[in-house]
Amino acid sequence: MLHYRTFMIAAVAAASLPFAAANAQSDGSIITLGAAVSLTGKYTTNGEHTKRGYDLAVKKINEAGGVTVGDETYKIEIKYYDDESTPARGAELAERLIQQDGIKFMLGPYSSGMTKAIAPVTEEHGVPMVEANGASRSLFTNNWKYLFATLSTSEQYLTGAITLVAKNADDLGKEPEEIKVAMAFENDPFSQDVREGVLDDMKEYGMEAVIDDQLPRELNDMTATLTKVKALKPDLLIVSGHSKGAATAIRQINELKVNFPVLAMTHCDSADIIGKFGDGAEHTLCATQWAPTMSYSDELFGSAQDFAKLFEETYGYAPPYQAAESAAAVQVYADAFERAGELDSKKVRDALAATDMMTFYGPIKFDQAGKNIAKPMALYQVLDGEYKVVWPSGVADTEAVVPRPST
Amino acid sequence: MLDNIEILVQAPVITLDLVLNGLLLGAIFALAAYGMALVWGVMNIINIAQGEFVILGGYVAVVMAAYGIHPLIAVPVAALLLYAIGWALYRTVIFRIVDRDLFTSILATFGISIVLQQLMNTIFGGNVRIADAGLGTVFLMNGMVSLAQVKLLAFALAAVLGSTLVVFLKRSRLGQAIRATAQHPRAARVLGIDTDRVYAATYGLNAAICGACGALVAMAYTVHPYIGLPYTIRSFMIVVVAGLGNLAGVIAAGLGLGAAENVAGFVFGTQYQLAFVFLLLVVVLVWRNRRLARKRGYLK
Amino acid sequence: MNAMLEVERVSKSYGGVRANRSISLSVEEGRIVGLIGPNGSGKTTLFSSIVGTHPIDEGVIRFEGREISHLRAADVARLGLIRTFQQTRIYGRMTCVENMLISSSQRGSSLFDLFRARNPLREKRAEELLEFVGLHPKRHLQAGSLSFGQQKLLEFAMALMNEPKMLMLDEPTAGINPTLINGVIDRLKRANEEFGITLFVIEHNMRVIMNLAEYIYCLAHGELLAQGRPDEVRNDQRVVDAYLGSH
Amino acid sequence: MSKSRRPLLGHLAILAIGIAAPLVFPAWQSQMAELWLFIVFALTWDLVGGQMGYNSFGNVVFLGVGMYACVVTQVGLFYQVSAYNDARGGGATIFTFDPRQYFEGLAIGLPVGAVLAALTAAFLGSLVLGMRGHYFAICTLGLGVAAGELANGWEWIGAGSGMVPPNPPGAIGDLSRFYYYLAFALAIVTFLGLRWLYTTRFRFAINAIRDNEDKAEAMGLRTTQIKTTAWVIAAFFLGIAGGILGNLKRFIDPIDTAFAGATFGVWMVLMAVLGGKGTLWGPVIGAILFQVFKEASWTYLLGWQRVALGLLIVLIVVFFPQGIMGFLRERFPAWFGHRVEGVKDMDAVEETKAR
Repeated sequence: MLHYRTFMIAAVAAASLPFAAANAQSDGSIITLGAAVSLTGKYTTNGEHTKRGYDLAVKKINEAGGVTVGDETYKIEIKYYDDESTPARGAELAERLIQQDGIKFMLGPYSSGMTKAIAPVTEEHGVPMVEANGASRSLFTNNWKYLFATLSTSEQYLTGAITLVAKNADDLGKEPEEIKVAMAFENDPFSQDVREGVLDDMKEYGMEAVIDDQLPRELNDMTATLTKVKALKPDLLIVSGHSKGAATAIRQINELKVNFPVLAMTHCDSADIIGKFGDGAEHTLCATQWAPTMSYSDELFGSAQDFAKLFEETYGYAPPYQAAESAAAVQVYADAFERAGELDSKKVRDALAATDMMTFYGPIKFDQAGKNIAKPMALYQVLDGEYKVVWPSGVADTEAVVPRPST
Repeated sequence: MLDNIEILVQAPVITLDLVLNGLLLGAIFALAAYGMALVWGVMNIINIAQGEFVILGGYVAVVMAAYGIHPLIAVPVAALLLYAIGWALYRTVIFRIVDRDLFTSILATFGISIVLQQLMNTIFGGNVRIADAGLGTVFLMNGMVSLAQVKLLAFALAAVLGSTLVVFLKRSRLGQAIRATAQHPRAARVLGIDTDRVYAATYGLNAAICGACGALVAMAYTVHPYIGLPYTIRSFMIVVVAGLGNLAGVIAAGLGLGAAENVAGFVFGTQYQLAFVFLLLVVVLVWRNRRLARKRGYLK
Repeated sequence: MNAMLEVERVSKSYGGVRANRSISLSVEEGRIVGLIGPNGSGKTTLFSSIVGTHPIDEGVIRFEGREISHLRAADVARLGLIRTFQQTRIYGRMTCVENMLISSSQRGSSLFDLFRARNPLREKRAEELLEFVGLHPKRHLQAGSLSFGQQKLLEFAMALMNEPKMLMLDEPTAGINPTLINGVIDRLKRANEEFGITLFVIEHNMRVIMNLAEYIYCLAHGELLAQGRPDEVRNDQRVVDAYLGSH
Repeated sequence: MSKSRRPLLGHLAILAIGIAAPLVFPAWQSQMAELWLFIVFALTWDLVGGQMGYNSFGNVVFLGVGMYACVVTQVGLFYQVSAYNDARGGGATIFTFDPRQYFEGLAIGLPVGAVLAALTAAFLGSLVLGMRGHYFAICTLGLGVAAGELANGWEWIGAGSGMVPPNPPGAIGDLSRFYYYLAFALAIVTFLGLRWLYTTRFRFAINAIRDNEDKAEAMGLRTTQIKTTAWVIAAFFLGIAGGILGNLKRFIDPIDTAFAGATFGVWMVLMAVLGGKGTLWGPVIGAILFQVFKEASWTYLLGWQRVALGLLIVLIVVFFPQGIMGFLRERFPAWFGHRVEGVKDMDAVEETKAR
């Protein structure tokens, strides 16, 4: 009997499949955006931040009456798929959104790898994609016309850290060119691009890389790298490996009591290093796209602080920058729709290219390649159990403590 | 690579540091591997969901820590909970594949592992979690060798658990039944042993070992719904090297693997650490096969 | 001079157990030679040593004057020395005809030959041999569904299909319905006479081996105990003791 | 209708459907292209796993080797591969391929991928195919993961940052349709190739190895050589499939796309088992059902699709291990040419023969 049942289920599934490709596109007064984000797999956490950012902006925009395109007002909706954190799946789902669900406007996925997989598809179909989480530089060297990013690209992530260390080289008792840097980057598209950027910045000051380790994706132990740090005594250790890398690094640095003057990393807030490690996270420098203390604001959300409050009320935790930049991506679309005056992919693309707006997340203006050149990257430092913006000086809350006081 | 070796040669104390830290991690692998060897040996099942059991145990510690309970208490709690889960899994799925070939068990437990990953992701979220045991660090050799107390504790607990298990299997009625079933299921059945119950207990016991192991992992390392695989794979590797029913071998292989892996990560770079483990697995198997193969040459 | 198979001082031990101790014997071309001995006397081990299933510790094995002590099983078989197994081994999920078709001689053939088109001669031969052992009506059944006796016959037919120069049979009548044993003996003799295949037979059933073999070797405790014509061996006191002692 | 013509008509119908499908359902063509590749995966896996009884979890190695070899060739013919892959970090150079270069690269790249995958199989086969049973399965599992990790560390092919296949020139038009037909053609060729292979004695040889390897050896079959050959054949087709898949996916991640043991690697096993191991049509049917299930679960069970997949694996393996074809063969042996003759008169025959 069971065999028949299996067979029947399969047959029913097969029969019903074509109907899935139903009409999703703007019927009545709804604009549907499409997004494949990571709801499962290793990027789940950040995929969720991304999705919540999108959702919050959509909710806010709809509450404020939607977007006016031409003479009509539209509500916004988002059609999601789960890319399972694998690029192979991402490309497939993009195709699906565009071809089967008739999506004409795409939002980005989480992570550079996934964006890399999806961008060629949207480009081929001439569907604009505004993405908020693909920072890899190589996304913007392909002459792509339909890709726009609200975030600063990866090579800028840790520029602040290198600059600060160079500036404070005196306190380390060295010249900038004598500074020794240890690097541990996860072996994935995003972190490897951050590494490229760091190498460029280091070259500028003539710093030397004494360790250049690549962390495996199934990371659970970085003793080998930290032992090297102990042996070679670098002045600066840089770690980048999404949330998992950040958490593992801080945990083991503290456990092994590895001492070195400066620690810089990415994904501090999405890994919640302060909540997890308390004092152990103190003085860590963290790359961030955005911070609630920044002085940006817009009409929809109000100030950055207001956004942070709203987000926390809605989801129960402070927004990591991944959520903020994602919310901004939806705002960019809303703005472009209104300026385009009609829902034509080509027209909207041109409107997107001409974007020049201020949001709670910061100014947004795309260059030829589609990356946001108006907003600088920033750097947090964990000081007294709080994230304080310490760089660039224009938006800084306070002075950085570099090197960290030896204990 | 060469400069890395140079560092090791110039400062042997670093090698010591690497090896000791590797041994501590290896003890945890050995514990999980022991469970795998038990299930493999007694039931002829390769349990790919091993790593997921470990991570589940880790989440028990994480959740308890979140409620302010010291994660050490989580070790027995996780073991008990996981025993129940293992037992339930046996009663629903595993009992149907006990007498089938290993390939079936690999595929079926792989399916289970996917389901468990996903459920953990849904229940606990995709974030990296830890359980803080609030312990310090021990320094040796002028601070050149540093060992986290929590890892030492994990090591000690792993040792205690391991030896308890051995005593349990030797002395207790259930343990004797398990050993009898492993040696000859049909004979055991004839002698009045309810092999079905023995299997259920064995599978539950394995899950319990993994659960305790996971609580230690959460204290000493990190947990994440999708990070079970490394534990499965290393358990596997250890069992293959050590052979079934050879506790001393499992411990030696576990500790050795932990240490070798750490040194390899240092020398070749961490990006090749996992590749090293797997290639080692392949090399060990090929070498074993060569050794077993007859020495007769091919006809020219 | 016309010894087809020569075994010289062959020893083999498993773990600590010495299964064969310095055994020497020879099988002459065209003959039917028996190998007897109580259980555990090392008969099957010797067979396995000869056909190359496992390495021998000492000694030399020659087939048609050529040393084969270090050849692998497949290569020994390709020289025309084929064995059957005590617990029959056939390809259970293939049909009888398929079992036969893949059993044809590999002598001098290469991998490439496996991809050649069908060979009507081979198919005809397979049918003939199935007819010969009486399995022709069952030729399209899965071999695994045959009874034990039928599987033994199939295995015998497969061995003949291989056109061996010498066939080593491990207890060809064990487990066979006593009423069918005479048929088996008859076919073995015909294989020897009509196809000119030298036979080397392990047999437990004394009646069968006395009836069949022209010369008999007897093993006990891994050593060669006695040899000679059937009546000589039957009357050898050592052989009688060995058999009685084993009970 | 005569008996010999029926299959021919059936095949023509499949051919017609295959050709017309992307024109009728253009929205589905990339999933259908993937389906054809899945059929290749399942068929080639079954050659070794089903027909020969060597359950491999490492066939994904050949997929990855084929994929990288093809794409590296496509790039390497016209540019420096290292420069191309370095540029991911943002170089000034923009790498473009005109249509002639693009197709030339592909025409050379696919065979190169196939040959390299086959060579890899020959080398690995000589190492690991001496192992029997589950040690082989375990060892191939290790090989699959190790290959992914090595690719993940190898700078020249882009390491963990992955590698982007050449961007097709805009003039080509609908790229996924092109790859659909390529995948379709590969599936047909693989199917026909294996169908021919299974008419030769080679099929008996690998079946014999599955049923009793010691016996096969004792009968003079050089089993290691035969096993390696079977693996090489599987790898050859898988290598081409890899090249197509890489270009279809447009971004090669070493672990998630190329050496994706946890997805493609397991799926190929699953599809073959679902359809019925050791049959020609089983893997095809299994692949179709699996792809339909996979796509449907992504639509209707969003966020739970992996749970569904895991449960599907357990259900198939536990309750339906003989697969669809196996089930049908049990129920309707006559369809498969297994003649069952009257058992009663068989015994009579035996008696007369014996007398």
